[in-house]
Amino acid sequence: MKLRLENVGHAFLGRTVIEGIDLALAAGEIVALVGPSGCGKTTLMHIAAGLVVPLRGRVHRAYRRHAMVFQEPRLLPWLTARDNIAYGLACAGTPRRHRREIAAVRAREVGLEADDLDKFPPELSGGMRQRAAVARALAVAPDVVFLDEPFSAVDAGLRRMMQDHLAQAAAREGFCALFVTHDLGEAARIADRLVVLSARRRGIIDLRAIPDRPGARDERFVFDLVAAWSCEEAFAEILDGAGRLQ
Amino acid sequence: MKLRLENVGHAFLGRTVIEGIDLALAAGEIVALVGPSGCGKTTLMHIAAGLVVPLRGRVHRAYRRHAMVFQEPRLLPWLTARDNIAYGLACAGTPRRHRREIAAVRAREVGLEADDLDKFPPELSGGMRQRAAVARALAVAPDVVFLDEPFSAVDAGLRRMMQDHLAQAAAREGFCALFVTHDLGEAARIADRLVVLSARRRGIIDLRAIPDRPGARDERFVFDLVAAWSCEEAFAEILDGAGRLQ
Amino acid sequence: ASPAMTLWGPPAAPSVLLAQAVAAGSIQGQSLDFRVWRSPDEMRAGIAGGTMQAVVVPTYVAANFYNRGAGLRLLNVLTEGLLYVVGTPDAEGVVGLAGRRVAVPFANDMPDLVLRRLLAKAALTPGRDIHLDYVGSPPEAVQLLLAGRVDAALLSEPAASAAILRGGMAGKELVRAVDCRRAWQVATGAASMPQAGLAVMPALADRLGGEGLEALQGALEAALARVKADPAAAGGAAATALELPAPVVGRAIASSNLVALRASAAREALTGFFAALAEDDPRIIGGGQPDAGFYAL
Amino acid sequence: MRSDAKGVAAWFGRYLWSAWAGATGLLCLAAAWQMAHELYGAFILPDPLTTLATLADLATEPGFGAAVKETGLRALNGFMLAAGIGAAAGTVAGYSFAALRLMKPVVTFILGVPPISWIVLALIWFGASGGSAVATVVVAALPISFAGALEGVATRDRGLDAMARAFGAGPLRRFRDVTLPHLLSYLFAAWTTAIGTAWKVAVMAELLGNAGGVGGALARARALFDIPQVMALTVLVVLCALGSDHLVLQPLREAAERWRTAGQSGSVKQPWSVRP
Amino acid sequence: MRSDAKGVAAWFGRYLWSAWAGATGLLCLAAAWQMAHELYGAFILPDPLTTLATLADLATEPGFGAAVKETGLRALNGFMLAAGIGAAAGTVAGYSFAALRLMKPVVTFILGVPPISWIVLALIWFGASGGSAVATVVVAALPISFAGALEGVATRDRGLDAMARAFGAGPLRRFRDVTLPHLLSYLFAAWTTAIGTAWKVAVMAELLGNAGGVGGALARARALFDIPQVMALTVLVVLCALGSDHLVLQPLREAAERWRTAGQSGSVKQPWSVRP
Ligand SMILES: Nc1ncnc2c1ncn2[C@@H]1O[C@H](COP(=O)(O)OP(=O)(O)OP(=O)(O)O)[C@@H](O)[C@H]1O
Ligand SMILES: Nc1ncnc2c1ncn2[C@@H]1O[C@H](COP(=O)(O)OP(=O)(O)OP(=O)(O)O)[C@@H](O)[C@H]1O
Ligand SMILES: [Mg+2]
Ligand SMILES: [Mg+2]
Repeated sequence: MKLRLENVGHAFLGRTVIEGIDLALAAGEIVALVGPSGCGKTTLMHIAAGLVVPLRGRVHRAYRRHAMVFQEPRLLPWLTARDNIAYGLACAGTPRRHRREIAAVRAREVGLEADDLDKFPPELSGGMRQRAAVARALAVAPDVVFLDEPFSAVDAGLRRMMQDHLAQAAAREGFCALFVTHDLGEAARIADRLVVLSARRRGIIDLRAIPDRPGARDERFVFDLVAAWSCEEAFAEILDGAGRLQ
Repeated sequence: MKLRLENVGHAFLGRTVIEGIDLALAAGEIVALVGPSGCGKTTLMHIAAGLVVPLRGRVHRAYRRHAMVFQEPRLLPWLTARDNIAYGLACAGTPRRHRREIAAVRAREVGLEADDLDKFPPELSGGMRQRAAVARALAVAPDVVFLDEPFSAVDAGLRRMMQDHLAQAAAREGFCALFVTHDLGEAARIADRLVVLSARRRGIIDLRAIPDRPGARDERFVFDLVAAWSCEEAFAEILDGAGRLQ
Repeated sequence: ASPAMTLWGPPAAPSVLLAQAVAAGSIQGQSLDFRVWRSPDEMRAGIAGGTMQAVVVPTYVAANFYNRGAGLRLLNVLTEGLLYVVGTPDAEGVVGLAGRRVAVPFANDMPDLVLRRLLAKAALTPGRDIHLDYVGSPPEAVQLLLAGRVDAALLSEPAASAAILRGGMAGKELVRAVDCRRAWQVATGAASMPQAGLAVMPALADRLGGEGLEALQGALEAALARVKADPAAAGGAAATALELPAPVVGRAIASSNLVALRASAAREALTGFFAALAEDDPRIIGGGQPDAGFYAL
Repeated sequence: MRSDAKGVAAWFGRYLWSAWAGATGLLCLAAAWQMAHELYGAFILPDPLTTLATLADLATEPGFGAAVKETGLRALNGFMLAAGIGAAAGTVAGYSFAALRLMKPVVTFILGVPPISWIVLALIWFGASGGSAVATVVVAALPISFAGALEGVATRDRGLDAMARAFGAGPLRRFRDVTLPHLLSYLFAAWTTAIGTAWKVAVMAELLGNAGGVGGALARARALFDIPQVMALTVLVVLCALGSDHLVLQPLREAAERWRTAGQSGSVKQPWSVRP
Repeated sequence: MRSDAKGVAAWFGRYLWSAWAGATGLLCLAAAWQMAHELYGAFILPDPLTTLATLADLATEPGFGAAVKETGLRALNGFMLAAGIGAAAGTVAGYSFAALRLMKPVVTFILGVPPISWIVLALIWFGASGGSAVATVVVAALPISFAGALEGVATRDRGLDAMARAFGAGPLRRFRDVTLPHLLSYLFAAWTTAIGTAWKVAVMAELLGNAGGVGGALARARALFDIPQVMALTVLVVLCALGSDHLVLQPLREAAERWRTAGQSGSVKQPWSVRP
């Protein structure tokens, strides 16, 4: 197990958000985290990445390096896209020349063109910023990567490419990924396992393996799987908007 | 026509982004704007809203008030969620007490709970921030509303509710909406008309009405429509990721 | 050879004597050097820090330091009054200042203390019968005077001479409206106004011994004679140190009442002067009359 | 803005703690002072205790309160004028390039002219009284406030500005709602310096112009070489500067910047809190 | 960072333009000065042209360059010490609550103590030479720099900080990459004021401490009641202050803050550009 959360719980300003979370990530595994907005997915991910110290429970890490795509792009406004993508590498001590080369390669992988690389973040489109953030995370060749809704602002075509890229890279390079998404289809396409969080019950209400290898599933399969999930109790909270509006 | 763009074109730092755009919005109409990431959707919307002065062409506006949901939430960090939602009203001169009431109502419509309203933006989850931005825009009872990927960070259930809410409100209150999305299904569900932008051709390559009334279309219809679009040339750029990666 | 012994002087006329003495030679085989201190702070720092071993200061300051235990002792008196109220010709004497504006540099310093005593004796109340404009330094007082913003300015030599000269160049006639020494004599009945003198620190006094101090006094007396004999040359010798044109310094000597009186010889005059100054506030001389130890020679 | 009883209590607790912690700094300072005293002797630097005793004596003298009040009024008037004019001019300059070009040299001029060059003009304009003390304070503090406001406005968040524009907010409202809260942190940085400067400069101006107040007392003590009294008055000025910063500016800043601490509870370890 | 020939040319053009526009402000100032001159006469205020002529005369005198250089070295040394120490201490205080509590009173102390109270100590420590002028500059400029750095660090973007942490950046790297670029705008606001102050204070300290340089020349001119020369030297000081701000600080600031202008081309109208 690369990463193991043990009975983790957290509260903000006295209000409990998550409780009794147990979760483990094995090498090469992609775990999707789904749940209604505001249920604590981001919080859980920050705890797993060590950015938030949980009030209860422990986090065990057995890897060298992790990387993260935040829900917002969080690019440094004073660096160009190229330097932003290379930032993780800079933190890891890669020499300047080498990291610029890697950055250019990673940028191509997420569909950024050569002349976008010299732009500063405010000069990039929203989707480009998000893609730069993904490129930054994958550039460091992490052992574990945390992705918080990484493809929410990119168009369908690129999104599919990037999903496949992630699944292939995970299989090839053996890193594991914890990724948050609101798109059940996305989860069904590329995750090995699915974790469903509940806002009402403040914890994991479902944890299942998805059959077949990620990236090898066809459209039909994904559609049917999502359709099947729609009828299940575990997904009711996510799919039922009306129940949450007064 | 509430809003009319006439032969609009724009370039950033000498690089043309869009060219020769003609577009008109009628009262009560919802127009979806789709296109690959970085093709100039946000730019076009900012031009329409008067935030960017286009290099070429003119924008005619024939309405009293508009509102906008930006691609990022753009909440004021020094105001609570409540005051942020009420901010548009404050700009319109609504008295304090009254606007707090409206804000509470609008917050409920987007699934924000009473105790979320006293939180500052960094204390909200990503989806909550986006919903607050939507609530802020709808609170001012605008004649035209611009929405830039307004539902990208909310879960499936809430997204459906908010889509329906938008469609109903547009029909009921007679406002028109220009909204950007990467989700063709979303466009197929609630738009009256669809505008497809191309990055390669730097302009509108397709503009079509969607049959039936928005909000009244069922799942099956939407699915089939999107499936049909997938085979068309106009959507190739959006749906084909591979073509854009070297 | 041992390093030169430095005599420190104020930016005023008594420094002419020091410059002369330095030019003349040495004491006990030790060469002499002369420098000017610019502000009371510099002087206090020099005395407290031990860098100024022989320094010309206002006599009441020496008494104050002595009484506060700084060890400073007065060797002699070098001037018997170099303060003047310079103004337009129509004012005469202290009472003539009634109803006028007078610029006074250095609030609470020697000039201010003297003027206020004089005004008190003449029954003039500042603020009511006469308007005192306090300014930061003599040049400001002169600037205001020349611009016609005040009617008179309280100045010491050589600033008074310089102001009169400058006024002449600008076509403005200025005179010494009040000779403070004369006015002091009239007001207090004292024979003189021992304003400043050379004071020495214990370390130097011990090193020189009685003989050395005598020699120093002798050098100053000799210097005084030469200054009196040829004021113009003396002015030239001190001009660079005082940063004033030589003619100005030369002219100022005549009205500076330079002397070289042993402190013990002037003791009576000094105690009288101290008593008058400290009438209102004994803290001016450090709480009371200094004892006999104060008079070094 | 959130403001419930619990919040107020927490704020007060933090405030007391910070006062207590602040005392540490002051005591270190006092220790250094005592050391210097022992090195240089009482004539240069009286020891802290003597100084405090002298200050206590002074405080009982008649007219002491009036002098402090007089100086305080001058310092605060000067500060408020400088803070107000400087912030206003800096803001205008931050928005308008043309205004910046017109004002910047004027402010550098105000900043760079040595006091002795304009002291005579100040004497003519304001007389050797309180007016010139206030003017001196304004001259000293205005450029600080100006530079802060200028930089604050220049670095405002254009995205939020565009948002407000999209909602029809006029320039004034945009300034108030978008720029000002951001600007405040620059202004408080400037004002913290300016208020200390104000006290010091007011006292110096009084001292040179013999215009009463604490400066007048200081001038007198200095002329008499009454060093303990000089030190006592110095301590008084520093205490006043500390006081107006900590009792006036910092609470205002706390109140205006409370939003900055929002959302930091989990990730930032606060030094006075113990992990539960 | 982008830096191609076109960018450099654009920058230089902007720079020339700004110098030209800046002259407007200076000329307005000169007009006001001329008016005051006509009101008060040459004894209080010589006219600008006479002053400039006097300055030109002065500049040809031997020893003039040396004096300016001497003062300049003192001002710049003092400024750099103050900017360095102040920024470093302010940064530490911004990160650490404990350091803040220890340092803040010390800085307020440095800020609030009237010069006459410590000038004697400074004279003893540094002698009546350049040292005490530098010390005076440091004392005047350090608190400004400190307050700026403190506020800059306190308002850093915690989100970006967390990002860097997630990528394994250590505290030093986080400071350099995340906090510093944000901090710089606060520091430049502070330093703009500090460098002007440095020149002024250096001259005043030389004047009072009898330590040569421009201050010494000013003292001599004043003692001779040579008001045009006093004004000429004043103008010189102001020009030096303007020069070190515009030729040293502003170009640095431009270079460091170039990213701030990114993405503004469409929405902000730049006053010197004409819509194509
Ligand atoms: N302020 C700016 N300065 C320079 N270039 C810009 C600026 N804003 C946008 N661009 C460029 O214009 C192009 C279009 O950007 P825009 O934000 O309109 O794309 P978009 O269609 O909204 O994309 P997305 O779906 O990713 O949000 C991009 O290439 C972007 O880099
Ligand atoms: N720093 C914080 N301070 C206080 N409350 C917080 C903070 N961060 C999150 N919360 C609260 O914790 C809850 C969970 O937030 P979180 O961001 O983890 O949700 P999420 O599952 O990521 O939602 P979304 O899908 O909308 O991003 C929310 O109610 C939010 O208001
Ligand atoms: Mg989230
Ligand atoms: Mg966009």
